[in-house]
Amino acid sequence: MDWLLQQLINGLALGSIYALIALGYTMVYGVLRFINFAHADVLMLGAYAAYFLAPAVCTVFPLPSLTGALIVTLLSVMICTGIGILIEFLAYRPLRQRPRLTVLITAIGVSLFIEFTCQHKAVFGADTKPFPQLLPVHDFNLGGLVIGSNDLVVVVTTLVMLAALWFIVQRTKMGTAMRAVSFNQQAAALMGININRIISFTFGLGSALAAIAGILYALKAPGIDPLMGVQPGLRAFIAAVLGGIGNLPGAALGGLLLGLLETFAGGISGLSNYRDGIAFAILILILLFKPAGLLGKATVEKV
Amino acid sequence: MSQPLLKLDSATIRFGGLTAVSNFSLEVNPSELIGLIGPNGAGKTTAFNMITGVYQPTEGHIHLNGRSIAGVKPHDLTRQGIARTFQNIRLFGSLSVIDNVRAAMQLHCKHGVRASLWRGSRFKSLEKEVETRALELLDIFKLGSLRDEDAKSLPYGDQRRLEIVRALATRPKLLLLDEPAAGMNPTEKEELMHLIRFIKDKFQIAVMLVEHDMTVVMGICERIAVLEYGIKIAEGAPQQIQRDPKVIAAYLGTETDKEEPGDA
Amino acid sequence: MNRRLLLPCASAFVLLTSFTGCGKNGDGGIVIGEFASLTGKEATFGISSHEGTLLAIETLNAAGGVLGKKVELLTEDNQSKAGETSNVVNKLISKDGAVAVLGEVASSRSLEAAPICQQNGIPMVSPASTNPKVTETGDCIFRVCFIDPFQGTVMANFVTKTLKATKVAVFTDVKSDYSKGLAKFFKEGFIKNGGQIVAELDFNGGDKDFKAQLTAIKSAAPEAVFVPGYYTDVALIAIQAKQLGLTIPLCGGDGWESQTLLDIGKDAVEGHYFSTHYASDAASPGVVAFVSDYKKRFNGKVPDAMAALGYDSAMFLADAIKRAGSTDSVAIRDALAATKDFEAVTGKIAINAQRDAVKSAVILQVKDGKFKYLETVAP
Amino acid sequence: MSSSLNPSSITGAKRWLIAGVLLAVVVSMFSTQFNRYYLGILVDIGINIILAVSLNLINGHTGQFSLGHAGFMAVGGYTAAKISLVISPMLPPALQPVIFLFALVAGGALAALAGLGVGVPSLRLRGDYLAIVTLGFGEIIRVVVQNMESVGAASGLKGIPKYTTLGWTFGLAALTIYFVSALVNSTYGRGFIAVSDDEVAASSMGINPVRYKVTAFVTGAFFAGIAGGLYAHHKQFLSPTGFDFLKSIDIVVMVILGGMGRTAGVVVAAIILTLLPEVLRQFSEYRMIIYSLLIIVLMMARPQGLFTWTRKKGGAPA
Repeated sequence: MDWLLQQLINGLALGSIYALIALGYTMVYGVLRFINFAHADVLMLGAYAAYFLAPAVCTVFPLPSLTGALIVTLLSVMICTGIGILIEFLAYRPLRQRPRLTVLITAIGVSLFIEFTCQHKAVFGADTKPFPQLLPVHDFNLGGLVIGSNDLVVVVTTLVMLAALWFIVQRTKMGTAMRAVSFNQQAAALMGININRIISFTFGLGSALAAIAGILYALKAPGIDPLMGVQPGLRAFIAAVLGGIGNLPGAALGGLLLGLLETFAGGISGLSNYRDGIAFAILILILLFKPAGLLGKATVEKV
Repeated sequence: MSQPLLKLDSATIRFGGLTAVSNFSLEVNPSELIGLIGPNGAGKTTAFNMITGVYQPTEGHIHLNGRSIAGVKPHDLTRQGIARTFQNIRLFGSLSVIDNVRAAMQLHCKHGVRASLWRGSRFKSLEKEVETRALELLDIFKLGSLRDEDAKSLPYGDQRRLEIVRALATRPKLLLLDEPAAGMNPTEKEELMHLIRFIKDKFQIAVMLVEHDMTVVMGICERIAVLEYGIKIAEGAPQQIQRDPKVIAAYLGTETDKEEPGDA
Repeated sequence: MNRRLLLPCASAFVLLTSFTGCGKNGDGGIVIGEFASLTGKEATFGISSHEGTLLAIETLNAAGGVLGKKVELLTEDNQSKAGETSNVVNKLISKDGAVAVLGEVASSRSLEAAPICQQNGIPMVSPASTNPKVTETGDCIFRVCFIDPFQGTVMANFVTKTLKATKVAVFTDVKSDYSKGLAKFFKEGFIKNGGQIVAELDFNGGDKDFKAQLTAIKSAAPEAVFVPGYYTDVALIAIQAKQLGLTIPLCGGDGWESQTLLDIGKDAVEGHYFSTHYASDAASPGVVAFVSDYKKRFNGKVPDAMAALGYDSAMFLADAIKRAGSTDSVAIRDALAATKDFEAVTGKIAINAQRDAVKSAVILQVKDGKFKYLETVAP
Repeated sequence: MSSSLNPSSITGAKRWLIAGVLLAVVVSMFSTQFNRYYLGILVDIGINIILAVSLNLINGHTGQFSLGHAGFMAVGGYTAAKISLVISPMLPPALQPVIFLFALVAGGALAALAGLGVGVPSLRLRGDYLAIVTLGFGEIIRVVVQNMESVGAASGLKGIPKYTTLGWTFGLAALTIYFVSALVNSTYGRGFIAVSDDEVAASSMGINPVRYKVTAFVTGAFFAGIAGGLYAHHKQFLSPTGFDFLKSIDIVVMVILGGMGRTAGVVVAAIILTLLPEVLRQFSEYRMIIYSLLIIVLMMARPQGLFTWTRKKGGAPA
C-alpha cells in the first residue's frame, strides 16, 4: 500500500512538470496553430540562465534561499522571454502566411539549431553541468512515505501557473485579443488588434513558462546539459496532444495522466524498459478513439 | 411511374443542439432538373452533403435507385452515380486542367496499379483513351485549349466550369451543382443556363441545383423545393413557387435580387 | 542558363570537388586515425578519451616520435551517431591512409568500425569498449581495457565479500549495451556466489526521473543496488535514492568515474562504490606523471578513466609500432598481439588470445567528495 | 527523370529504369577498383535516394506527414539482417544473391506491414496530429528493437554479411524511382495528388482517400524496408540508436529540399544531403549547426524546395 501511495506521489510530481511544460506548448498552439518545437530548448536555456546567474545572485542573496531562488528565476524568465520573442521575430514571423508544414519544419530547424549551437564547446559544451541548489530542500517523511519539498514546489507552481494562464486568457484584455487572434487572425487584425504584439506576447509568455519549468526540472534533477529539454519536451508535447492541443486544462490533465502512467509502468520490473514507448502507445490509442484529444473539441470540416 | 432516382425520406441532421435539416422529403426523377432554394443558412448545402455522403443523416433515409445510402462513403456514392460541385470551388490545385478531369476518370478506369507499373501496350492505349475522353469533355465546355494550365490559375468562371467537367467525368446519373452561378456576370449566367440544359439533354442525367440567383433557378428548373430553417416549406413548378405565399414571406418577397455570398 | 541543366551540373561539381581530395600521406609521418564521439549525446566520454590520446601523441612527438618519424593523429568525429562511424573509419583508412585506428568508448560504435578495420587488415585499438563482442570481430581488433565479464565478476565478489550482502537489486540502463552487459555478468557472478537478485529494474540513459524504479527497489528491501550506468545518470539516481530514504550502498562500474559525478551528486553519492581502470590518486610514478601532464595540458582538469584509457591506447599502439620496427599493418598487428607486460597508466597490460587486455581493476569509494582507492583486484 | 506528368514520359520512365539498372551493374563490376571510402558514400547515396523517394510518395504526392520513416527502415533492416544471419551459414555461397534478395523482400514486406499499422490511424488524423503519431510509431519500433534480445537489443546486431554492392543499391534505387513515378504518373496515380490537394473533393470524385493513403504508407514503408536491408548489409552492424527521430528528420529534409512531390528534385536533394556532411567533415563541430541553419533558411527562402521548376507547359500529347 505504501508502495502504491509513494508511486502516486512520484507520478504526480513528474506529471506536474510535464503539465507545466505542456501548458507552454498548448498556449502557443492555441494562438498560432503550430507546434513550437523550440519550446523544449527554451526550457534548457532557462536552466542554463539560472546556472550562470546563480553565482552572481549568490553574492547578494546567499543561496539556497527563497528570495535568491525567486530572483534567479525572475532574471532567467526575463532572459527567456526575450529569447522567445526573438525566435518568433526571426524565424516564425517571416513565415506567418505560409503553410503549417513549413512552419513545423522551421520549428524543428530552430530546435536543432539551439541544441547544436549550445553543444558547441565555445557555448555551453556537451557535458553535464551541476545545477546549483537554489531552494532549501526538506524531505517530509510521513510514515514511510516521502514527499520532497521540490516536488511540492513543482505541484504548487503548476497549479498557480495554470490558474494565472487561465486568468490571462479568459479575463484580461490581452487574453481576449489572444483568443480573437486564435479564432481568426485576419478578422482580429481588422478589429484593430495588433497581431504582431499579441503573438510576441504569447511567445514571451510561453517562454517564461518554459524558463520556470526548466529551473524546476533542473532542481529535481540537478545535472543540466544542452539536450536536457528534449525528453521532457517530447513527453510534454504528447501530454498536450493527449489533453487536446490548444486546451489549457487539457494540457494539465494530459501531463498528470502521462506522469502517473509512466511512473506506474516504470515501477514494474519488465515493463520499465519500455517506458519510452509507453507514452507514445497511450497517445496513439487515445487519438484513435478521440482524434482531438481528451478535452479537445472535434472540428467538423466545412464543405 | 418509374422509380425515382433519388428519394429523401424525412431526412434529418442535427449538429449538437442545432437541427440543420429537419424531416426533408424529396424525390428526384431521372433526367429531371430540380432546384433547391432557400434563404441563407436554410440547410441547402447541408442537404447536399447528406446526399453525397459527406454527412450522415441523424434520422430518416436517403435512397438512390431504391437502395439506402446509409453509411455509404462519398467515393462509393460517386461510383453509384452521384457527382457534385462545391460552393467554394475545390479543384485539385497542383494538377493541370486536364489532369483534374483525368483524376476524376480513374473511377471508371479498367487499369489500376499493376498496369500503371508495367506500362505495357494495354496501359498506353487505355491512357490514350482516357486522355481523348477528357479532351472531348473539355472541348464541350471550351476548356480544351487550357488543358495544361494549372487549374488554380484559371479565371473564376472557367474554374466553375472545370468543376462541372470534372464532375461529369465520373459519369454521374445525378449531378449536384452548389451555387454554379455565384460570382458570374449576366452574360456568363445566360451561358451557364444554356450549359446546364445542354448537359441534362446530352448526358441524360438528373441535375439538382442550389442557387441564389432567381433568374437562373426560375429559368431552367422544372421543379423547385424551398427550404427555410431546415424545413421544406414548398415544392412545385417555378410558377407555383413564385406564387406560394409562404415562400414569398420567407424569401422571395424580401430578398429576390440580392446576391448572397457565403451561404452555409 | 537552362535551369534543368544547372542542377545536374551543380551536383556533378559537388561530387567532383568532394571526391578528389587526396590523402594526407605525403609528409612521411606515421598516420594514426582516431574516431571519437566529439559531439552529440556521448561527447563527454569521447572528448575525455580524445584528450588522453592527444596528450599521448604530443608526448611521443616531443620525445622524437616513433621509429624516428612524427606521429600524425587524424581525428574524426562520429557525432555519437550510428551509421556515421563506418564512413569515418572508411575515410581514415582508405582516404587518409591510416596505418592503425584508435577508437572508441562506446561499444556499439566500436562494433560498427571493427568489420571495416578487419576487412582492410588495419589494426584497431579500442580504448574503452568493454563489451566482449568488440574484439570477436576478428584478429585485427584489440582493446586496452578489461572486459565486462571481468568487471562484473569483480563487483559481484566485492558485494558478496566486502559488503557481505546477499540480497541485491540491479538497476540497468537499457539504452546502453555497456550497462546491460555489465548487469548480466554481475548477476551471473553474484548468483554463483550464492546471492539473490531481489529486484531488476531498468531506466533509459538520459532519464531524469528515477523515483518510480527506486520506489520499487526500495520495496524489495535489498542490501545493495548495482547500478551499472554512466555518471550523469548515476548522480541523479543517487540523489533521488537518498530522497526516497534508500540508504543502502550503490555499486557500479567504470562508467561512474568522473568529477561530474561528485559535482552533481554531492553528498548523495558519498559512500558508494565502483570498479574502474585506475585510481588518479594512486602513488605509482606513471599515474602521477600522467595526471600532472594532463592537468598542465588541459587547464587543470583531473583526468578520468576515459582520458587515461585514451592515453594508454595511443601509447600501447606506439609501443607495438616500435617493437614491429615498421608501419606495416600486419607487423603492427602481430606486435600488438604479442604485447606482454606493457606498463600503462591504467595498469600492466597483457594481450590474451581474444585480443583483450588482461589487467587488474581497482575499486574506489566516494569519500569526502573524492574518489578514494580501496583495493586492486587482479585478474 | 519522369516527374513531368504526361504520358509521353512513360516510355522515358522505362528507359531510365533500364539505364539505371545497367549502369549500376556495370559500375558494380568495377567497384573493387574504387576507394572504399567513396564506395561507401556512393552506397549511402543510393540508400538515401530510396528512402527519400519512398517518403516522397507519402509526404509529397499523397500529402500526408510522416515523421516515422526511420522506423520502417529499422523494421526492414533488422528483418533482412536476421534472415541472412540465420540462413546464409546453411546455404552454399553461390546462393548469396538469392538469400540477399529474399532477405530484402522479406524486410520490405514486414516494413510494409508496419506501414499498414501506421496507415490506419492516418485515416482519422491529419497535420500535426498525424506527424506526432508517426513519430511515436517510429519511437515505439525503436524501443521494441532495443528490448529484443534476438536482434542484439541495445548492443546491436553484428556480423551481418556484406552483401550490399553498388549494383544492388543503384539497381534498387532505380527500381524505386521507377515504381513511384510510374505509380503516380497514371490515371490511377493522379488519385494520390488529388487526395493531397483536397481530400473532400477527391472523395466526391470517386477517389477513395483511405485506399490511396494506405497504399502510399504501405508502398513507402516497403521501400524504406528495402533501404533498411541494404543499409544493414552495407554497414554490417545495426543498433537501435541509428533509427531515432533525427534519422527520420534527415529524410524529411531531403524530401522538402527536393520539393514535395518532385521525384527528380528529391533524388538530387538526397545526393547533396549525403555529400554535404562529408564535404563539411573538416568543420565537423559546426556541421550540425550549419545543417539546422540550412533547414531554417531553406524554409524561409524556398519552402517549395530548392530543385523545383514550374511544370512544363504545353507538353506534347503522346
